[in-house]
Amino acid sequence: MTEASARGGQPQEFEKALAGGDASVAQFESHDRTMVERLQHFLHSSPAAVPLIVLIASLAIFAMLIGGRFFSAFSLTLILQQVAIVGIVGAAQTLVILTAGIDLSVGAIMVLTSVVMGQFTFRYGLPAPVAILCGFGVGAACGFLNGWLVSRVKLPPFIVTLGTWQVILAANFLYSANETIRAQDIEANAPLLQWFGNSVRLGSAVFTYGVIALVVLVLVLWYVLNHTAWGRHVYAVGDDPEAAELSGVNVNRMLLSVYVLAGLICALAGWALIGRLGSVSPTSGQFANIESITAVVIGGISLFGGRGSILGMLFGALIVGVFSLALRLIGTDPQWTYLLIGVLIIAAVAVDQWIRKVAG
Amino acid sequence: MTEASARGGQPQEFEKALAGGDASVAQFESHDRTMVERLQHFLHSSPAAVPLIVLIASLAIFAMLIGGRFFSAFSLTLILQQVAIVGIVGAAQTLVILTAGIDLSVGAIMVLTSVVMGQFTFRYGLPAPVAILCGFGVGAACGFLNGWLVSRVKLPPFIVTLGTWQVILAANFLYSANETIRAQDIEANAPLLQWFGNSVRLGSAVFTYGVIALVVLVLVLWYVLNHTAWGRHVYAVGDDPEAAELSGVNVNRMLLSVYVLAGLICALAGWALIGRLGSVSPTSGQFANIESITAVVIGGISLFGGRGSILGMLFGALIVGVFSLALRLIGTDPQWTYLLIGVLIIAAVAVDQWIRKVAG
Amino acid sequence: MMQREPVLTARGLVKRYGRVTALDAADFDLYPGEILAVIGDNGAGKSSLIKAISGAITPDEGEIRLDGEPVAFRSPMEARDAGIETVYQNLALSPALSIADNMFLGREIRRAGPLGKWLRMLDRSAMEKRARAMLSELGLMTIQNIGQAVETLSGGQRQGVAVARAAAFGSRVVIMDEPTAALGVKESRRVLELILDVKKRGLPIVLISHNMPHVFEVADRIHIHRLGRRLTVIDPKEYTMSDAVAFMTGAKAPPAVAAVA
Amino acid sequence: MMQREPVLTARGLVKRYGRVTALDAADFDLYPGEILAVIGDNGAGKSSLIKAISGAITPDEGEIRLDGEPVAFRSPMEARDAGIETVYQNLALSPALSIADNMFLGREIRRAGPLGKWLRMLDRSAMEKRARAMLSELGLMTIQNIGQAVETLSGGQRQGVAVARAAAFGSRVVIMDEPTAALGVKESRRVLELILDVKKRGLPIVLISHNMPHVFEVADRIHIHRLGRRLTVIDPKEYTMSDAVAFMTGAKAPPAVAAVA
Amino acid sequence: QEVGACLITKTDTNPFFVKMKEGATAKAQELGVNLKSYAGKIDGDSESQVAAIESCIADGAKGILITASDTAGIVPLIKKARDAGILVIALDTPLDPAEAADATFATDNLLAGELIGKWAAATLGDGAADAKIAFLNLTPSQPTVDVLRNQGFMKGFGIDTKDINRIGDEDDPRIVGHDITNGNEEGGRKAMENLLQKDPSINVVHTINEPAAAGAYEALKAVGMEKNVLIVSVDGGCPGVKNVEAGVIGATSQQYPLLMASLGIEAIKKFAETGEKPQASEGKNFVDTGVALVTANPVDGVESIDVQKGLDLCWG
Ligand SMILES: Nc1ncnc2c1ncn2[C@@H]1O[C@H](COP(=O)(O)OP(=O)(O)OP(=O)(O)O)[C@@H](O)[C@H]1O
Ligand SMILES: Nc1ncnc2c1ncn2[C@@H]1O[C@H](COP(=O)(O)OP(=O)(O)OP(=O)(O)O)[C@@H](O)[C@H]1O
Ligand SMILES: OC[C@H]1O[C@](O)(CO)[C@@H](O)[C@@H]1O
Ligand SMILES: [Mg+2]
Ligand SMILES: [Mg+2]
Repeated sequence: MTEASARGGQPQEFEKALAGGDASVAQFESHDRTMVERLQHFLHSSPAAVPLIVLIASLAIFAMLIGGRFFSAFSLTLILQQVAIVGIVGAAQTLVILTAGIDLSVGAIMVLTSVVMGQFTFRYGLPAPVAILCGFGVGAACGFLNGWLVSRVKLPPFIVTLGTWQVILAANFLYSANETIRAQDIEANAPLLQWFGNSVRLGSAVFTYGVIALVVLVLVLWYVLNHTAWGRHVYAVGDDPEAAELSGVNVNRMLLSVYVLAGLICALAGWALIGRLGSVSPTSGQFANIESITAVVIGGISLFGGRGSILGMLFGALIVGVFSLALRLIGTDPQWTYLLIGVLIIAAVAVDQWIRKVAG
Repeated sequence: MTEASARGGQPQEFEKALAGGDASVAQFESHDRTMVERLQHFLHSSPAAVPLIVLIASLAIFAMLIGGRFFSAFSLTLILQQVAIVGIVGAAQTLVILTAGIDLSVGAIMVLTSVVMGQFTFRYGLPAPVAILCGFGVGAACGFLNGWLVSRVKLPPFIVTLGTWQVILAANFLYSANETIRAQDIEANAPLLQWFGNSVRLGSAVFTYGVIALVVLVLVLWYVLNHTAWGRHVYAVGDDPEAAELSGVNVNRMLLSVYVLAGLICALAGWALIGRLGSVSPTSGQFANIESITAVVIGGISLFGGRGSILGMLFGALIVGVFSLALRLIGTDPQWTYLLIGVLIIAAVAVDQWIRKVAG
Repeated sequence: MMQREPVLTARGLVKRYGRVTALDAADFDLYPGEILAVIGDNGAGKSSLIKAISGAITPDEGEIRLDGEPVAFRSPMEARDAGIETVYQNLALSPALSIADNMFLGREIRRAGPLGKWLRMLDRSAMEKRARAMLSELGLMTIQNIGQAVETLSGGQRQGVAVARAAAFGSRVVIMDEPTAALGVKESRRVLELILDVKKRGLPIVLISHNMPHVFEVADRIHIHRLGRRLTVIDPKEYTMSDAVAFMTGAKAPPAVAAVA
Repeated sequence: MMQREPVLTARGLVKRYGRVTALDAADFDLYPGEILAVIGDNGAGKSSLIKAISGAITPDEGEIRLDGEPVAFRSPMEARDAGIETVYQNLALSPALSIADNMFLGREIRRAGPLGKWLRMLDRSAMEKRARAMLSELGLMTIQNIGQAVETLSGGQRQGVAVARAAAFGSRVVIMDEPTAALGVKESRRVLELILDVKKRGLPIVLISHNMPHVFEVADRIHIHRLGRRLTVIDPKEYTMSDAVAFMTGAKAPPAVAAVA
Repeated sequence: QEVGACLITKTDTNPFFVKMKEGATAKAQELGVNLKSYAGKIDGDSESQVAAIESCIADGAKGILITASDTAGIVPLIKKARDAGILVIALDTPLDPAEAADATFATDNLLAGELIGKWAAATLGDGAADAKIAFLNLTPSQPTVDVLRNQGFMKGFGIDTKDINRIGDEDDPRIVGHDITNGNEEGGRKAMENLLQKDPSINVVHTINEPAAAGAYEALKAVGMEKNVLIVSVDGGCPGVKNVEAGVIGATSQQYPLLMASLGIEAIKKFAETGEKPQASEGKNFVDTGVALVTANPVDGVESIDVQKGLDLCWG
């Protein structure tokens, strides 16, 4: 018998010394946590907390500075109305960004679907519900195109949606012939298109159906992302797609479903947009992509995917809304608003980084 | 003596069997290369080849379709004039993207510097050369801000420049008080500001100094990126910053220098912009960020950093210019141009992906 | 000596990456209840072989059979559904997800009743309870909080989670690609014990490793891979480590495969 | 027995990552011409120790001396300039750059004359020539094209490039963090020979490894790291592998450090 | 109680709007009106204008002065403001339909276009029959100002406009093409270059406003054609009139933004005090703030003022 087979089935000699050893995997005594560290830990484990705190603080400060004109049920619900569209689009953007993607085409999809809903009703005389369904169909198709290019052709999402953004926007202008459908016509012939413009009033608070849709949408997605397998898979794919694939997530199907869902949500935004503007205007929504990314970023969601909460996006959108309205009411040059939002974006991420670094 | 020390200084028994073995690291016979594979290999190793081929092909096709109106020295040099600004900004964008960053603020820096050059001359009565120097100073400062946030505060470039974009643009509007400086006034009092608008004529070909600046800039950067240590470090940082750091590149300083240089190039673009518009207008350049990214992407430079050639960016910008002009000449709705450019973006990257995959 | 039918067989697997041929008509056989070690030089194609078997890559040619039935997995999930669990060389855990989330990724437990049925709600507490049970059953439970993110674990702990997941869910085959490569002496030993544990439960195991003493300690048979092919299969009781190394590197000609199978 | 002054010493190094203390008042000594192995459990802080020494991280506390002079490297480049070359656990090569570019990264050779002086032009052919010479000198030259990208190399070949780079440029100390972890038997052996080669040239080497037989084969002294600290230093001729493992895991109390240094 | 008012312009970069804001601010100060000003990011940015109107409602403003970017799209929001009891006055650019506002204080844009069209035709004389005309328009959504000036020019020049509410449905061979400028220099230059490529024999250029005209001029100058082409425009800002003097622009229809602004503020003040709304000019559905053709080369049959007069009246 040879050396090796003599030892077959036996650990090497030196490994026997392990018997008396410490069996646990090396752990270090962590020094006692200070208050600051505890705070950091809390903030680290609740990704929507920072934007929520900023939101509340800015509400408080502006309420003091401006008073009742700002801190009234009417104004506060107005902010909600003003962020409803960006918030809905932001929900779509959140899904995509959680998978470590980015969607520059959200605004274009939104406008195109609103144009489709309008033109199918007015140009082809389809009943409004059918036209709306067609709008959702177009939204899903656009999302499918993005998702297919990202998941099957394996192109980077930034580039895919940079391309489809231009394609979809151009298609929108070509198809609509730049024609605005007037509010009066819609009101008279297809009021369903404006449905999201209806509102519930509680005292002087005005909640449009668009606002309600935003809140419901965010809550539903929050549930789905945190309490269903699909949602966990979104996070897993964004975190490390290869790991997700190898541990049993069908990454391609996942990505495809995320982009299609994002397209559908953009169609919802398109419908809500008609409600907000009253009319169907092919030139609207030009900045929806940047604005939705801004909401996501201020909301503490990582552009690298896999981290953050959709609630954060909602708070992020509201923060921008609060600043915009408040500064307008104060009467500063609107450019100061943009400047401040720019600073806010950087500050939000710097704080986030700091928390992560120190909380370890 | 114990078992272990008895063997001290000796390989384990079984390792001695290596003596007779094949000493090379496992290599597989690679099957003979077909023509297609050789082509792929060539394209893979020359990152600017694909955009160059596309450029030549589109020139040829449009020359056939449109004829002399398009394929004339005059028209072709006009394309150069139309892409000069985007090309110069694209050079800055290329540097940043090669480090795996992205710069959304390039357009804003460009406009701000052109406004500074103009206003310092006209508002404060500084001599034009001094005002121009101040413009470059402002460009460098903006770049420094970006670079500092990226390299020291360690924030993602997308977010940093999303923020500084808004901040710089707002600063531009606030500072300029939205005032346009007339071309005629500049011509009369500070013609140096319009210097890049001068041109050299060769027959019917018109080369503005702006165009010449673009070509020279790209060639110089090509040299620097490929034949100096600094240039190789740009690639190394974009490829894998941690590896670059550990193997002796000062990544922070590198990133800072790239963003500052990008800011300086944007200032050059700002100066050239005055030459192109004649006047100083604070509203121009709004889409320079997207357009420069488009040129970079069509030029085959990877958004993940570390791969691609700045020559590709130049070809990418020219491709966009050729399509825009040619489609106008054919008389299609300008939206078709955007649509086609969108398709081009996606196609360019898909081809690139395919080459990489198959060339292995 | 082994007259039983193999659990898993592969014949003539080919996989090309551009100009590299990672698998070049490779064969493979795994018998019930055995530990089969796969050894070979770096780049010999070991990982490619087990990726093909576990659905992580699709071979260009060749046939795979599970219990005699031809199978063609198009994803790791399909292989898992068929009872083949794999611990990949790069672990395949999602850093930001919790230990429990990772263990149940792709096979989450839903709540009973309408919440689960209609709202597809996950049963977090059930998953955490089972995950904790799985880890302690395997003696790996020094982790306090099963809800903590995997990225906060040490390399050894992560390996433990990956192995525990495979051991717990594998119903027909467990495959491990270099599970001890980055591990210390103590941690490696733990993993080897785990492998023997799994074997005791009657599951066949494929173990890829560069560590000869480990291989010869636990393997029932050793598949030697060379230049993208199965060169031979040896019985560790009949050959020495020196022999194995000599075959692996081409220093000696191997015995025919049939000798062992 | 070693009366010479140490080349490199560290005293009381501390490094904290958030709530984890990776180095907890760690000491370290390296003597001229020796191979010092560093062993310890996963997460014991070995990599953190050598990162602190090589400038890749800045320790929160503690002092490092090179040839008796206090040093405080703020980057790996500074350590390299002082003659300390390191092969990191994750290799630290840039995948898209060529082998030659990688070997000369951060210390490129410029052309002679005005081209180099004014235009700072690199001397590509000189670098490729020297790179080829370095690789073949170390017996690692099976690579055909020195201009090929590192990403096209196998794991073993990459390791070879990294080790060759360190061996060629290290003038005072060469540090290697688990250089054989992912390597096969043959490739590991090659790296060990390389280490002995470097030693022959008179350079001291720090070798981190989990492979006890390798450690006991090549090391002159063994630094045992435990819970972020140096537990002890032993002479492999006086202790067995079993002893080392017992110290490392806390099964046995170690001898005092002074006994060996 | 203080009267609050809002001024919402298309951009805050076009000198025209800068002046309008200055005028409104001065008047507001004089009358003790508390004025807040808003603007879109670019010409065509309707969303910012929507948000601005909402802010004004929340702010309890008594009146809104707006130059709408999307003249049809903004109408529902205008209705909301009016429903909230706010007086809404369209400045410069009529809404679509014009009645959507309580009043419109604007140049007669159709007439402005007609004047420069007539002038161009008369200046060319017989050449008008085979002129080559480029149209540099505003934005894709064809806002009212854009349509009125463009179609007005055609009317004045003697081109069949077909549907007078739509740009681009004409088939006159003298039209080389239409392109959009976003009403600024950069857009003007690009659009001019594009149309020049389409037909380098262009000899008449209609521009939506003077910034666009300045850009077009640079494009022509770059190819040495600035002397052979007639550029006509609308605005009459001081830089524009100087350009007329310098021969850059052949003729421009001068508008009076300061008047629009001050009339607007006065109307709001009056409305706040008495509830009275302004009346439209005789025979028009808006309050005409006047227009005058400024040119150094007057032609028969088209009334015009000279450069000196233009400079006396100019703004900005
Ligand atoms: N995704 C891929 N793309 C290109 N080449 C690949 C890919 N995966 C593997 N290869 C190549 O295929 C060959 C076999 O690789 P494989 O990983 O199967 O080897 P291995 O035996 O597992 O090596 P090791 O012991 O180093 O893990 C190698 O030459 C490798 O470079
Ligand atoms: N960048 C980092 N951020 C946070 N924690 C870290 C970081 N680097 C190391 N650590 C932690 O510090 C401790 C020591 O890590 P280190 O890598 O030095 O151990 P090691 O002895 O090299 O382990 P191994 O043998 O597994 O390589 C571990 O708990 C590790 O998780
Ligand atoms: O951008 C179009 C706008 O430009 C002006 O002509 C001023 O320059 C306005 O009258 C018009 O509304
Ligand atoms: Mg492998
Ligand atoms: Mg380590």
